[in-house]
Amino acid sequence: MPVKLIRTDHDQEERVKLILRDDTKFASVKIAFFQYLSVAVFLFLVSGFWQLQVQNQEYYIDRAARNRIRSQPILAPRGKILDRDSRVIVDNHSSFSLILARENLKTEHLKSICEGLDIDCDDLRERLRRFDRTRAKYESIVIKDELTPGELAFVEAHRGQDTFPEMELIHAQRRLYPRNGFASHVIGYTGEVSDPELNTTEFARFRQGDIIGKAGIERQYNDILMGVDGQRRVIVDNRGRVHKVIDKKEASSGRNLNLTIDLDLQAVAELAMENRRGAVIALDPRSGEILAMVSRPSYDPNKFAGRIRSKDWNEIRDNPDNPLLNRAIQAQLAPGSTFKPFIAMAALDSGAIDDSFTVHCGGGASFYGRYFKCHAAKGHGSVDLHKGIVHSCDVFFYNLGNRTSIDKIAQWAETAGFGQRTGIDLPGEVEGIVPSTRWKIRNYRQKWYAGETISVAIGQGALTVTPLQLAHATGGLAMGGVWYRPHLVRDPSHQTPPRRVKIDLAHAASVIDGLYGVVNEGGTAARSRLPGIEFCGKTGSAQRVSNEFMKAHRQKNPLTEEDFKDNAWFVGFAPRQDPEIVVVALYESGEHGPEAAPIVRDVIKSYFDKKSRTTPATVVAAVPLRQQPFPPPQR
Amino acid sequence: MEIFLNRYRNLTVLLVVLVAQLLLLAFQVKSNGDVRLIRVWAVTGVMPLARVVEAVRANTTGFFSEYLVLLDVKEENKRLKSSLGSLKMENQFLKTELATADRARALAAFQSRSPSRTIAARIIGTGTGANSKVVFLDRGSNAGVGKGMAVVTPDGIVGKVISSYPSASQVILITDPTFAAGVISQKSRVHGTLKGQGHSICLIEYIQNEEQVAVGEWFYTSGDDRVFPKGLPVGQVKIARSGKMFFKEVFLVPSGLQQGLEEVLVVLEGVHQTIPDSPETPQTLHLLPAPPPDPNAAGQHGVLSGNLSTDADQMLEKYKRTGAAQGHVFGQAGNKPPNFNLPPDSGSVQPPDGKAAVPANPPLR
Amino acid sequence: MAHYRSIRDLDWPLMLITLSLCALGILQIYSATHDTVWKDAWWKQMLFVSVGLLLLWFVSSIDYHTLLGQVPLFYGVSVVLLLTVLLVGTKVFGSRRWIPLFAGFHFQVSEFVKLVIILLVARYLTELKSDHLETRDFLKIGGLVALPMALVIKQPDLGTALSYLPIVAVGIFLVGLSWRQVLLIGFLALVLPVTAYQFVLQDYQKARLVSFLNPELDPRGSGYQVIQSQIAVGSGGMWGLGVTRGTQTQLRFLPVPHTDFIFATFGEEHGFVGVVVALGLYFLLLMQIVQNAQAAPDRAGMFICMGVAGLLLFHLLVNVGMVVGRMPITGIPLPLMSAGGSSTLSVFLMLGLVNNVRLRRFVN
Amino acid sequence: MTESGDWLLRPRRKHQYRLRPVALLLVAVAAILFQIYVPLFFHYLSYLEMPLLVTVYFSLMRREPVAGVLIGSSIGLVQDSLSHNPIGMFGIVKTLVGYFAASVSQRFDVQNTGIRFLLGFFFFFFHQFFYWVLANALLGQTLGFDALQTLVFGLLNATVAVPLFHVLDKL
Repeated sequence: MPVKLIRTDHDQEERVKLILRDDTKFASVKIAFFQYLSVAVFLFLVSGFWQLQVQNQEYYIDRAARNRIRSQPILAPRGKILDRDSRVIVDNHSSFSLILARENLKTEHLKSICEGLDIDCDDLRERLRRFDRTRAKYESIVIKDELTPGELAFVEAHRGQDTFPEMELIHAQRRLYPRNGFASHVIGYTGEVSDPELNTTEFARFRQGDIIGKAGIERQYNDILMGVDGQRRVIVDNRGRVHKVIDKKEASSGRNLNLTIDLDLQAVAELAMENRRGAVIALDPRSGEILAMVSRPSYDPNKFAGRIRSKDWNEIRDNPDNPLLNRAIQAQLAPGSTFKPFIAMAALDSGAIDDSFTVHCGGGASFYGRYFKCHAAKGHGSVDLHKGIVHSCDVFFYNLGNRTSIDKIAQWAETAGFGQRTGIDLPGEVEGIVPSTRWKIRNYRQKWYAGETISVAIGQGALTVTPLQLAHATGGLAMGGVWYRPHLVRDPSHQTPPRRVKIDLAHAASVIDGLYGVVNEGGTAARSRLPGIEFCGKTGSAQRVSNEFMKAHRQKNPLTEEDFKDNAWFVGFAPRQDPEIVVVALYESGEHGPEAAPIVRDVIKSYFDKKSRTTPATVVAAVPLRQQPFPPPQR
Repeated sequence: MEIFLNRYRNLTVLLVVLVAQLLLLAFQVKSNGDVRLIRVWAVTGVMPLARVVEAVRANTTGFFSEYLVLLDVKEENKRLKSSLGSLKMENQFLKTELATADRARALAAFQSRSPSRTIAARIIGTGTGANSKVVFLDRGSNAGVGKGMAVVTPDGIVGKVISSYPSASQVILITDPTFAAGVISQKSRVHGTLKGQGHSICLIEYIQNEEQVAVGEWFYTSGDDRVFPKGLPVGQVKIARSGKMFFKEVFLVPSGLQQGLEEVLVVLEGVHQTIPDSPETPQTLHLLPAPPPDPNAAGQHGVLSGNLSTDADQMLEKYKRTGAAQGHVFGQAGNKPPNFNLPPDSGSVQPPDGKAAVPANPPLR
Repeated sequence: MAHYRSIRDLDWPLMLITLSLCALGILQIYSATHDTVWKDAWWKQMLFVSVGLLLLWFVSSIDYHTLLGQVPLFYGVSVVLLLTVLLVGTKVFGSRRWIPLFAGFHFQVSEFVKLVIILLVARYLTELKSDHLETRDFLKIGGLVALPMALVIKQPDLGTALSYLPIVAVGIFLVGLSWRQVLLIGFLALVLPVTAYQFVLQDYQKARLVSFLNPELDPRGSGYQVIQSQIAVGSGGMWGLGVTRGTQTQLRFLPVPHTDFIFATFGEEHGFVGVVVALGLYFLLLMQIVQNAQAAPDRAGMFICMGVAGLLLFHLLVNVGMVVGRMPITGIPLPLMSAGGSSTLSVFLMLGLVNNVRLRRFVN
Repeated sequence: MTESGDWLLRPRRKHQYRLRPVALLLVAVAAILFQIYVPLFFHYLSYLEMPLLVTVYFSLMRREPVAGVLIGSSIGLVQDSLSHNPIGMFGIVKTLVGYFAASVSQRFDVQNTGIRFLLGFFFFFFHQFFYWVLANALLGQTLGFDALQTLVFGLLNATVAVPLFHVLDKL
C-alpha cells in the first residue's frame, strides 16, 4: 500500500495502524445525536425569525418606518402687514443661498465659481478645509447668502452636468421690514421660538425651530399672520440624509393684516422724532384707531429676520437707551402740565371752583410751609381758568389742587383712563400710577399728605402716565366723555363700544377752549399754530429724576446731565369741535414743553393735508355736521 | 468549456457586449466620468462627412451663393465673416442701448467695451434621438471654439458650446431643459434667469411678482451668467403672469431660433478668461468678466444692503424729500408749517393755495 | 490506497449547495453595498469564491493523511503567524487581526488556524491508545488548543477564538467522556466565563454582552446593532422587501451590512420564506458533511468531517442567533455568505477537507 | 404542416446573403448622417430611425446573432457619441435589436415584403420601448411613454423600411 506517510520519530508502524483505524461505527449514535442537535439549533433559529418576521412583523415595520421617515416642515409665508390704505409695511422676500455639495466637489472648479460669484477664493478654500475636518462629507456648505438675480443667473447657467454640478440652490423666505426701525415697535419682529418661551403657556403649542412673532403686532396677531406650515415626508438614512420625498402637503400662507396705521402720518412722525428719544402717538378719538405710533430710539427688525447675530443682539439689549422698549405704551412718566386739563375738569366737576375762580400768580406760592414756584418767574398776574390753561400757570393749578382733594383728582383721572391699561392690542402695555389716599396706604402704608396733592396738580409727584394713556384720555375729553379702546388692527370685530361717561359739557368746553388758546392765542405753543386748522393742545415739561420708572431703570447707570433735563410733552388734537385726531408727543430730555409741540403740529398737518388730498373739498363741505356734543365756546 | 462556448456562443457574445456597455454607462452615470475619447472618434469620423453633405447642399441649392463665393477666397471669407458678425452685433447693441438709455451714455458705455470677437459657423447636424436639443457646428477647437462659449445670431442667442472637438463642436440650444442664462428686460431692467423647457418656449425665473413685465416686451442678455455678452436680444415675452409664491411666470419666445438655424456666430471675444488646465478636466471653460453695473437695475442686492424696500420706506423717503424741498425740519418749530401736498421734487415753496399765505404766527410769549 | 478519482467523485450535492449559498451571499452583498463605499465587495467576493473553488480542488487532491502527518508543522507555523499578527498586524476597529498582503488584501490568520485545529484534533483523537479519553489526554489537547486561542483572544477577537472550541468539543464528544471528566468540564464551564468576564474581556465585549441581555438599555450605543438588526429582520415580514429594497440596509441603519450582519439584510430583503430557504440550504450542507463523516474510511476522516460540521454549526448558531437577537454580538461571519476573503477561503478549505475524505472513502 | 415547416426553413437554405464589409460600413455611416443632418431641415424626420432600420436589415440578412450584436452595438454607440446622453443607451438597445433580429431571421422569410414591414414596425416599437425602460431604470429620467405616437412613427418607419430594404438588397 503506497501510503505517503510522514516521517515520524518513533513507532511508525503503530501510528500508521492508529491513523488507519477504521472503526467509525463506534460513533454512529453520537453522530446521530449531532444531527438531532443540528435540527434543534435550526429550529431555534427559525423560531427566532418566525417571532420577528411573522408574529411581530407589524411592530418592526413600524419601527423601521420611524427609523427612516422624517417629516420636514414647508414653511408657510407669513401674512403681510399693511397700513389702513393697504400699503405694505412688512413684506416677505425670498432669498437664495448657494451651497456646495462637498461630496462631488472638484477643487479645480473652485476658482471659476469664486470668480463668477465674486467670492474670495482663498477664504473659501480655508473654510472648506476647516469644514472637511469637522463635518461629514455629505453635509453641504453654504458659500453665499442672499444671491442677487445676477448671481442666480450665473449659478443656474453653470450648475448643469457639463460644468459645475456641485452647485445647489436653497430657497428661504425672509421677513422684509422697513428700514431704520420704521414703526418697529408697533410691528415687532419674528424669531425662532426659544426654549424658555416654549415653557410658557402662550408659546406652548409651538415646536422647536418655529419662527414666531416675538413682539408687537407680529406677536399679538401671530396666529393670523403665521399661516399653516406644510410638511413633506422624506426617507432618510442613518445619517439623516434625504433620499426620497414620499409626499408633500403645501403650506398655506398667513393672512394679510390691515393696520389702522396711516403710513403718511407714521412717516411724518418718524421723521419728526429722528435723533430724539421719546414717543409719538396719533389716534382717532372717534374710533380709537391708532394712526401712528413711534418710539425712539428704535432698532432694525431686519436684523432679527434671520437668525440674529449675537453681536447685534447684545448691542441692542445692552444699549442704555433701551431701544426695545416701546415708549408709547411702556414708558411711565410724569405727564407734567399736560395733565392740567384733567385737574381742571376734576376741580370743576367736584365744585371746588367755578368759572369765575381767579388766582393771582406772582411767580410762586406757599402751601403747607413749602414754597412752590411757577415756571414763569415773573408770574402771570391775575389768572382765571382760561388763562391758567393757555399759559400753563402753575400757581393757578396749585390752588386748584389744594381745593380739590386728591381722591377727586384720582377719580377723574381714572375716569379718563389713567392708572389702567387702555387695552390696546399690543403686548406689554403698562398701567401707570394715579396716586390717591388708598394707593398710598396700600403701597406705602402711609397717609396722604395734602402737600403731595400740590405736586400732582401740575402732573408731578407720584403720578405717571404712558403717552398712549394721555392720548386716549385727552381724546375722550375732547369728545365730551366718549372713550374708545385704542387699537391697531382695522377690522370691525375689533371695534368695541365706547365707554361713555356723563360729564358736564360746559366744563369740558371751557377747558377745550383753553387748549385752543394754548396754540392759537399766544399760549405756550403759539409757534406751532396751524393756520386754517383748529389745532388745540397742551404743552408739558416734567422732571424725570423723581419718578418711579426712571429710578428703577437708572439705578445701575449713574445719572447724566441728560437725565436732569425735563421731558417735553405735548398733547394736541384738531379740530376743536368733533376732534378727528389726537396726537401726543413725548420728547425725552427735551427741556421745554413747546419743544414737543412742532412734532405734533407736523403730524396733524400731514393728517389734514392728506385729507384734503384724498377728499375733494366739496365732499367735505357736503358732509352734515355731527350733532355737537357741547355748546360752542363763548368767547 | 469548448462545447459550452460553441453552444452558447451567441448568447455569450450578447451578454458580454451588453455588460460592457452597461459598465460604460455605469461609469458615466455614477462617477460623472465622461468617455470623451469615444465621442472624439465618432465626431471626427462623422462630422467631416456631414460638412461635405452640407457643402454639397449649399452648392447645389444655391441658397448661399455669397457663402460659396467667399469659400473660394477662404481667408477673405473668414475675415469678412467675423467683421460682419461684429458689425451686426455692434449694430444690435447700439440699437438697444439707444432705444433705452440716452445717447451719450450709450456711446460712452460702448466705447468702454471692446466689441465681441466672433467667428461664423454652420450647423452641420443635430444630436441623434428625437427630442434632442443639441446641434453640431463645423468649427471646433482648431478654430478657437471652446467649451462655455456663447453661440448667437444677430436675431438672438442660440445656445452655448458644451464640448469642442478639433473640427466640430457641440452646442446645447436655449430650449434644452438644462440650459440657463441671465437675462434682463428692456424696459424696467429686471434681471431674471432664462431656462429651456424642452420645447419651443422658454421660461424666465426669479422675477419678483412685484416687478413689471409686459407681454411683447423684449428681453436681452444681462451678462450675469458670464457666458453671453450683455445686450444681445433673447426674445419676446409671450405670457407674463403672477406666480404662486414669489416669482412671476414669464414665458418667452426665443428670437434666435425662429428662422431655421443654418449659420451662427460663436463669440470668441478676447476678454474671455480661461481657467487653468487641470489633469481631470482637459477642457477649459470660458467665462466672461462680470458685466458693467447697470445704474437702472433694481434689486441687485440683498435686503440688508438696502435695495429691497416696502411701501413704508418709500413713504418715508417721499416725506423726507417733501420736507427738504420746503426747507422744513421735522419736529422743529418754524414760522411756516410744511405743506405735505406739494410734490416732493418741485423744490418750490410757492403756496399752491391760500392757506400758506396767511401771515406768520405771533412769536411765542 | 486512496485512489484519487476523477472530479466526478467530488461530493456534487455538497458543491451545489455550497455554490447556491455563495450565490445568495454575493447577491446579498451586492444588494447591501451597491451604493456604499464597499460597492465592489460583490465582485471581490466572487473572486474569493473562485479562488476558494480552486483551493477546494487543490486540498481535496492531497490525501488528508498526508495533511494529518504535517500537523506539527502546521501548528508551529500557526503559532508563529499568530504571534506575528500581534506584532505587525493591521489594526482595524481596535483589534489586530490581519496581516497586510499585496493590493489591499489582508490575511486573517485566525481563520486559517481553524483548519489546523480541525486537523490537530482529528490526529490527536485518532492516535489515542484507548477508546476513551484519559484526563491526561483531555488536558493535553485542551492545552494544545488553548495556546492559539489565547493568542487570538489577545488580538482581541473573542468570536473566532471561541469558534475553536466546538471543534474540540465535537471531537471529545465523539470519543466519549467519563463522568469525572464531565464534572470537570462542568466546573470549568462555570468558572471560566466568570473569570473571563472579570479579567479577560475587553470593555466593548462586556458592553456587547450586557446589551445582548437588554438591548433597549442603550439604543444608541452598544445595543444599536441588535435593535437595528431585529428591526431589519422583522420588517422583512413573510416575503421580504425585495433585492435592494430593504430600507434598513439601503439607508445604512445596519452597520457592516455585508459582513457580520449579512443575514439580517437577507432576512429583510427576502423575508421569512427566504430565510427558511437559506437555513434549509445550510441544514442540507451540514447533513451532507455529517453523511460524509459517516461514510469516512477511518476515524481521522470522521473527525475531520465532524470537526468541520461542528464548526459550521457553531458559526451558524452564533451569527444567525445574533441577527435575531438570541445570541450576543460576537463579530464572527456567516460562512459562505458574509463578504470576506479569509473566512470564505477557510470555509472552502474545510469543504475541501470534507471532499478529501469523501474521495478516499473506498479505501480497502 | 410540412409545407409551413418547409416555408420556415426555405430561406435559410436558399439565400446565404453576403454583404461586402465596405458596403456595410458605408450604409451605416449614411444612415447616421441622415439622422443628424436631415432633421435640420425636416424636423419631423427626426423620428425616422434610419440607424435602427439599417441595423435591423443587416441583422436580418446576416442571420448571425453575433454579427447582429456587433452591428447593433457599433451603430448604437456612434449614435450615442453624437447625442448628449451618456454613451451606451442606444448601444444597448440596438445590441438587443441586432441580436433578436438575427435570431428571428432564421425563422422567417426575410425577403417577404409583408414580413419586412411587420419586423420593421415591431423592432421600432421594441427599440423605443426599451429605450424608455432604460432611460427610466438607468438614468432615473421620468419620461412619459406615448404609445400612440410610437405606433404612428412605427408605421412610418415600417413603411420606409420596405423600400429601403429593397434598395439595400441591390447593393
